[in-house]
Amino acid sequence: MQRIGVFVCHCGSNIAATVDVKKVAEMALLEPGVVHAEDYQYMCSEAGQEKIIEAIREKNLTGVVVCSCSPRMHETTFRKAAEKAGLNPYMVEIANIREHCSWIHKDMEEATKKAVILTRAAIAKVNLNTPLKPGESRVTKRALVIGGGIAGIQTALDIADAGYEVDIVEREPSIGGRMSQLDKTFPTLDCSACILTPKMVEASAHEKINIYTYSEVEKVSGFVGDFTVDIRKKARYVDMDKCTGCGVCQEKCPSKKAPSEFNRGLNTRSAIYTPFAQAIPNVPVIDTDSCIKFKTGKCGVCSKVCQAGAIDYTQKDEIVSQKYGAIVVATGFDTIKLDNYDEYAYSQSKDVITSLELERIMNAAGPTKGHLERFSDGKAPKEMVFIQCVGSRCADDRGKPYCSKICCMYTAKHAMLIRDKYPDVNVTVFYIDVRTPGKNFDEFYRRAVEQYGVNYIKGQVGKVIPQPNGKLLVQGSDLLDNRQILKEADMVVLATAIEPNEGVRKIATMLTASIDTNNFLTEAHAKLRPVESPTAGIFLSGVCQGPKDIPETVAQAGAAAVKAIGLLAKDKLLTNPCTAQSDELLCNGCSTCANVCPYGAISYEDKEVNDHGIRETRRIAVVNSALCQGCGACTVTCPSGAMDLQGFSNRQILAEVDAICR
Amino acid sequence: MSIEAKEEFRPKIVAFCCNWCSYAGADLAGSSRLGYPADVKIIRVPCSCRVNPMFILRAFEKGADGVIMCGCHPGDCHYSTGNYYARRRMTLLFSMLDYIGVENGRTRVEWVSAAEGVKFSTTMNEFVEKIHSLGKNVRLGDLRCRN
Amino acid sequence: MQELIKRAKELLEDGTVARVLGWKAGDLPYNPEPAYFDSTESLADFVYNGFCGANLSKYLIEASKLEGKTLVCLKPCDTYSFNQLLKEHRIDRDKAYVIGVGCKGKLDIERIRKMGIKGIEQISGAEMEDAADTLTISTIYGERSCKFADAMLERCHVCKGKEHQVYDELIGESKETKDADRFAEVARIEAMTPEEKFAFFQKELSKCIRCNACRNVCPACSCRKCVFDSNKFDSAQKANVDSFEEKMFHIIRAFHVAGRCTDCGECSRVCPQGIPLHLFNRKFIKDIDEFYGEYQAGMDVNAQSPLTDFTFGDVEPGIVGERG
Amino acid sequence: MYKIAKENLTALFRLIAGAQELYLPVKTADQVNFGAWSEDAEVDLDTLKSVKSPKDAFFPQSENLYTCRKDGKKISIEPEALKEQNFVIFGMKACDVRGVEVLDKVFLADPVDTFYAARRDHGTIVSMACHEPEESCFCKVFGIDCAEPAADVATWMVADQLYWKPLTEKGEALTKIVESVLEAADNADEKSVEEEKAAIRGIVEKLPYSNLSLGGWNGEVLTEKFDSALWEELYKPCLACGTCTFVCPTCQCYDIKDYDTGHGVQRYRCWDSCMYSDFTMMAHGNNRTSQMQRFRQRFMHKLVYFPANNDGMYSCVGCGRCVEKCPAALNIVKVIKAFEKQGGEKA
Amino acid sequence: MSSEKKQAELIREISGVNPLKCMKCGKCSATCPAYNEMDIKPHQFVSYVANENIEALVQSKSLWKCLSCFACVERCPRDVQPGRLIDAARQVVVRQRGGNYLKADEIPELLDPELPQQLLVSAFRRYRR
Repeated sequence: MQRIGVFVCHCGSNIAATVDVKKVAEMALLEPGVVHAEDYQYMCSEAGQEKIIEAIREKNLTGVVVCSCSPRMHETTFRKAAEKAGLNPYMVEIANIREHCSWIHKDMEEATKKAVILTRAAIAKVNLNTPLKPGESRVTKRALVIGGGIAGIQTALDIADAGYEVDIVEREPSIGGRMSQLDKTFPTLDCSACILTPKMVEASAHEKINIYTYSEVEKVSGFVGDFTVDIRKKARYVDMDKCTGCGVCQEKCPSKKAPSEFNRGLNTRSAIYTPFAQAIPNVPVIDTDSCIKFKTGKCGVCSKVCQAGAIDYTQKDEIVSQKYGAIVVATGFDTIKLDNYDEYAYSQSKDVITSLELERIMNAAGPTKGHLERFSDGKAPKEMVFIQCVGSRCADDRGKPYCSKICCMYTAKHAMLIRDKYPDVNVTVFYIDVRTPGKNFDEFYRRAVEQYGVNYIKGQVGKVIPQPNGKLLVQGSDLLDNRQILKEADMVVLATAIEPNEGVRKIATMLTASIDTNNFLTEAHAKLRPVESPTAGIFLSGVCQGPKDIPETVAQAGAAAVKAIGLLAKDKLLTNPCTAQSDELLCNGCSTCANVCPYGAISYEDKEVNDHGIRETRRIAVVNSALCQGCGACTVTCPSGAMDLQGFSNRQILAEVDAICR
Repeated sequence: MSIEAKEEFRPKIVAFCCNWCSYAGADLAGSSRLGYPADVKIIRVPCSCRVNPMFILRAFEKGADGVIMCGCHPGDCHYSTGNYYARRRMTLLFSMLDYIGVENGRTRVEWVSAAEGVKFSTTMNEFVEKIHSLGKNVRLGDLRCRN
Repeated sequence: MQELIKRAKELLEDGTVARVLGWKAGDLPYNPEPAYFDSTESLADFVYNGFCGANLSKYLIEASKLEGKTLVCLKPCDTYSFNQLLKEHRIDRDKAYVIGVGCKGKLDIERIRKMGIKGIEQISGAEMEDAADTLTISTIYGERSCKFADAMLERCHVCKGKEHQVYDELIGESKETKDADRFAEVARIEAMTPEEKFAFFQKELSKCIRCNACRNVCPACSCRKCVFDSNKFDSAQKANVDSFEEKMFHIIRAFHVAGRCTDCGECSRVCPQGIPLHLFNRKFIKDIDEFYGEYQAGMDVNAQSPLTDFTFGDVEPGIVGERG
Repeated sequence: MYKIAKENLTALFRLIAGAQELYLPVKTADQVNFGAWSEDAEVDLDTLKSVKSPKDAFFPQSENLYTCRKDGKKISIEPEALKEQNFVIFGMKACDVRGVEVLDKVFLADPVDTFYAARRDHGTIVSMACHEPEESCFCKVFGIDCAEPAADVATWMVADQLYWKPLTEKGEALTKIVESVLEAADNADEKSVEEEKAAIRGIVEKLPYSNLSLGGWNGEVLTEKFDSALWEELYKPCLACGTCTFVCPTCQCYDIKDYDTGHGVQRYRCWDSCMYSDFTMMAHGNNRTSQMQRFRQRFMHKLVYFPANNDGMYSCVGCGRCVEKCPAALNIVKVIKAFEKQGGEKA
Repeated sequence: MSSEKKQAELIREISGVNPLKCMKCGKCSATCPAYNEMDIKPHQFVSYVANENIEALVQSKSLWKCLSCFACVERCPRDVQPGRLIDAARQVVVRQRGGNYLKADEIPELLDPELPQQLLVSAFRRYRR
């Protein structure tokens, strides 16, 4: 039996004006286990806390009930006071007789009666409380960043600068990501490579950063502070240590027909290649699908021309296993496939291109060396049409329901750049809305209209019809003029919706991080925890969480880094002790609980148990208390009642129910 | 039932409130002095998904006349998905209670956010009103628990 | 049946299986019991006929702990339970050799008794080989007969189909015996007034003697220790003074198996008081089908069970009142 | 002996119920069980066996022992009142009557169970001969004559007449109460009752279980039977439910439980079943840890332990309810036969 | 309820379209082959229904100029499907006039050789019994 002390707070007159506090204390004394009851002006004051401490010491209290304001207000205060007196803080329960009683009832008798019942419920609960101790888990002082685009690079740099080891895993042969494909960036028109490349170099040179390119995350186990990740380093067939990056192999490679991924398939590359000139690491990979040596066994030119002897056709994929304390997801985005938008003739005409393709065309290192030309006949266009919201803001399943956020701005940028470089080209933009919230964004867009004479027409395009003369007939409508427009264009640029990179769902599953129907990773709280996943120790950086532009991505990357640093800076993690626990003698091992756990905190072990003399090996649910957040979903879904939640146990809640219904 | 007897009926009502939204909503109702009958007693649970149907049945067994469960609005769960599970569980439980002949107004689920003190208070007023109209819970209560 | 025995002998002899789980002939014409056979000789007592209604899948929980494989005879409806147990990791697929046995409907001796047939000495027409549609029953009080369909278990009238959901091999032919709407009775009750509903269930449940046969036979009630046997919920196991306890017991039991119950009908088959317990489980199944889309437990081992799943647009609990 | 026409039975029941409580086979939701008589109760005297035995007239499934009331920190105890009202239980069969004799051995032996004793004192048993015994019956094996049931009053239903024969003082007293609706039986009646008895006995001879041999089952064979390897085989299909024990007219085990009513505690007892895993569970654990042991306990108790302690009286009466109701088609007959077969093989 | 409100309600019901889903992108008008014949353009049609300005709709030429080619239905990114609304509006008008279906032998007399094929097909689709 517990020895319980009940402390009734007057809260000045906040409680005492409508609740007869003396009566509450008096009635509490009649409850089983209660050995002490008193009332006081302000329990939360220094003097009030002192009373609690004193009573705990003098009367050897094993449990405390404070009848006061909401536990959301002062539970921590009273728990700390109890701890000072040597009592386990989790032996304290609050009866909320202010917000839930004195403040809402006018009749003294009625309010007092209710206060007595609320107190009774708290006493009934404390009778079943057990001392709880926060668990501890160690923190591996190393972070993993999945994705080597600007988001991943920035996060890695920030974490590394704080003094922690960081690994970046990048699927492609080089880091750099989408940003490395861009020509100029809005709203300042900086050259993308000029601002990105130094960051890439800095990351690769940073002593705390280790980059795995051409690698993928294979397996994740463990939990916050103590993840174990297997990384598959795909065979490059080029020795990273020996290669000098001279580029001769790429020059001499006889197989040059593979479409260049980096240039969005607008031109070709060799079978041994680096995606772009500033690639980091500047070590090529062999694409075995197009390599003649791999396909026929004959060739080996690269090996012959390599002075460093770096070519190694026998290389195998390698699995690296590494421990991490925190994981940042920065997997970025791609543009959607346009198969569902036949009306824009993307697959019918080479002159209908996506904006990302236009970036490559406009880039001096791109397939046309920066010249704006039609891919059908190489001629310079005179009439250009941009179509906005292709696949964005779409209610049916042809496209995406969200706004891709970046298109308005990059289209303004493209239009402006074209008008600047080729003043004789007419540029028309068909838009639904122009969205420019951001610093200097609207000014930028207005400049495109006012200074560069870009023709903005409100109204979506219905159809693009390739003409026999090689032109593209764009059929749109001008909603403001109320007329239908038929316009012959030389090139049409589609502001294609963006979507999270494919494969992110697989990664999310491995990390047990939640993901929404659009494949964006879900944040722990939409407003207050936007860079954390609900799964502890997993952080979100960049577009994997939602569409955003470069400055926002970099800001979020920094924020994610700070969150990760905050975690890595701790030596040990204290875990919430109000976690679920499985009774191994009752557990069926049925996996139902794991199905509803939002945190992936439940795993199964084959464990030898002694069930009243029967010894056998059983499949038993084991809760990782470092991951468990204590929601209790598992406790209800468990058919045998093996799962219970500490601090809110079945018996505790039932005792409260009983006390209230008495 | 005579008017006099009706006045004497003070229902016992148990409200399960999730810690993050509805309990806070109830606190807000309190600090905004938005009254509701004292018959409602709140039990704090971490999340609506912690509410086992057995708790609700137990409350009825022990003499409760109405049980209401409040949680974060769907989509706003502190634990991201808890209230979705709770919603399915309660839907099925309520349907079963209706099926065995328990008046369905005795149970209710309401999503109340931490900002919805007004909603909390109106909901409770409505619910108590409803229970008054239904009268004492005679179908599920255990005879032994009557005084 | 002979083919079944022959195959069982082969599998025992070649060491594929260590034992056979089937039915042993009883001492009355209608009471074969579930039994293990571990030698070819013992198979002499093996029987498979219309009275082999027992769903053997639950026995595999214990059989999975034994050395070697167990050959188990499963009727089409039993295979759903087998799958469900598999999904819940309660049995080991590698420890079972499933022979899907044909089924032409199973018989309910209680229904025969209810026809006033007593003093039964022999029943012919219950063998699986002949597709008899009449049972001839010789009794001390003379010869009687009845339609096979009239003597069938309730569950066979709403048969889920003759397809086995899982098996290693199939022996014997099956016949679909469905001739009634599975949810008709549930719908009939739903249409009652609260007073009628309450009276109906009160009458049925007042018969409950809390023998736990429904629970113990139920393949979904596979808990090592039932909540009604453990102190975790302070819920007493045995009959209480107030009839209330029975109501709660059956609701809670139905809730615990909701989304997991395959509607195998064993609970109603074994109830000594003839309480139509399936009406609880079927109510949940009907609701689940209506609210969350059709779901048959035990059909797909990988399907997410409706109570561990959700969609953002699920109906609100208020629908119960709105539906009227 | 007296008689009363079948169509006048309601008058008889009304008369008894006017003076005492009356329990008899009543059909509720398609099942026949003993229950209180009322004008609208559906009395069913044709169904041979009630699902549950009528033992709960004397030994209810649940009964309150005492109530603790809490008043602040004070606790007061109110013992449950003993049965004071006389009652009649009508329509018990010979086997069920023997069942009560078995219970008497347990509850009326020192120390006397006062709750049970009070019910026995106030109860009058009116038995009825089994018009058409069924294949699951084997009362003959235990020396019970279902054509001539014991009791305070024995009755026979022959065609549309109920014959009424008081056998004890209690029976005579009851007869006095209902005298007004009874007629005295004449010789022809006596003869038709005798014919009925002969017919019943003739049928009993034909029952499949009537020649079951109890040879080898007595109080002396404890070790031999206890250690038999057969149990290991026999228990296998058992589901560990309590059906057999709860329909049984002689199973007498109970458990004592507390119920928290919020304002106190009710201490009650309720039937327990040796098939349950927590049967005789004690603080240190359970002395029967496997289902085999629990299964063995039931039959050893009925056929060995009980006769050992009660001058050879078996605590099975051959009513056959377990034969009909076991979900796994197990029963005491199969156990007896299995041992017999094994004995035969040995010999 | 005013009659316009009722009619708007009816149009929403018949078409199963929620005009409030429209984001005013104008893709329907951009797509429409009969655009130039129309006084109320397809995208305006949607807002007319949303604003319950039904009288004007009923009077408009557009109602009978729509070919029911369903290009707008196909392309609409918001699932608003102006074509269905127009079809529904037509039905409302036709129902008001009464005789909302034709017997098979009445059809040839009503055929105008100038009538676009699509309209015929659409009519059959819509008014068959």
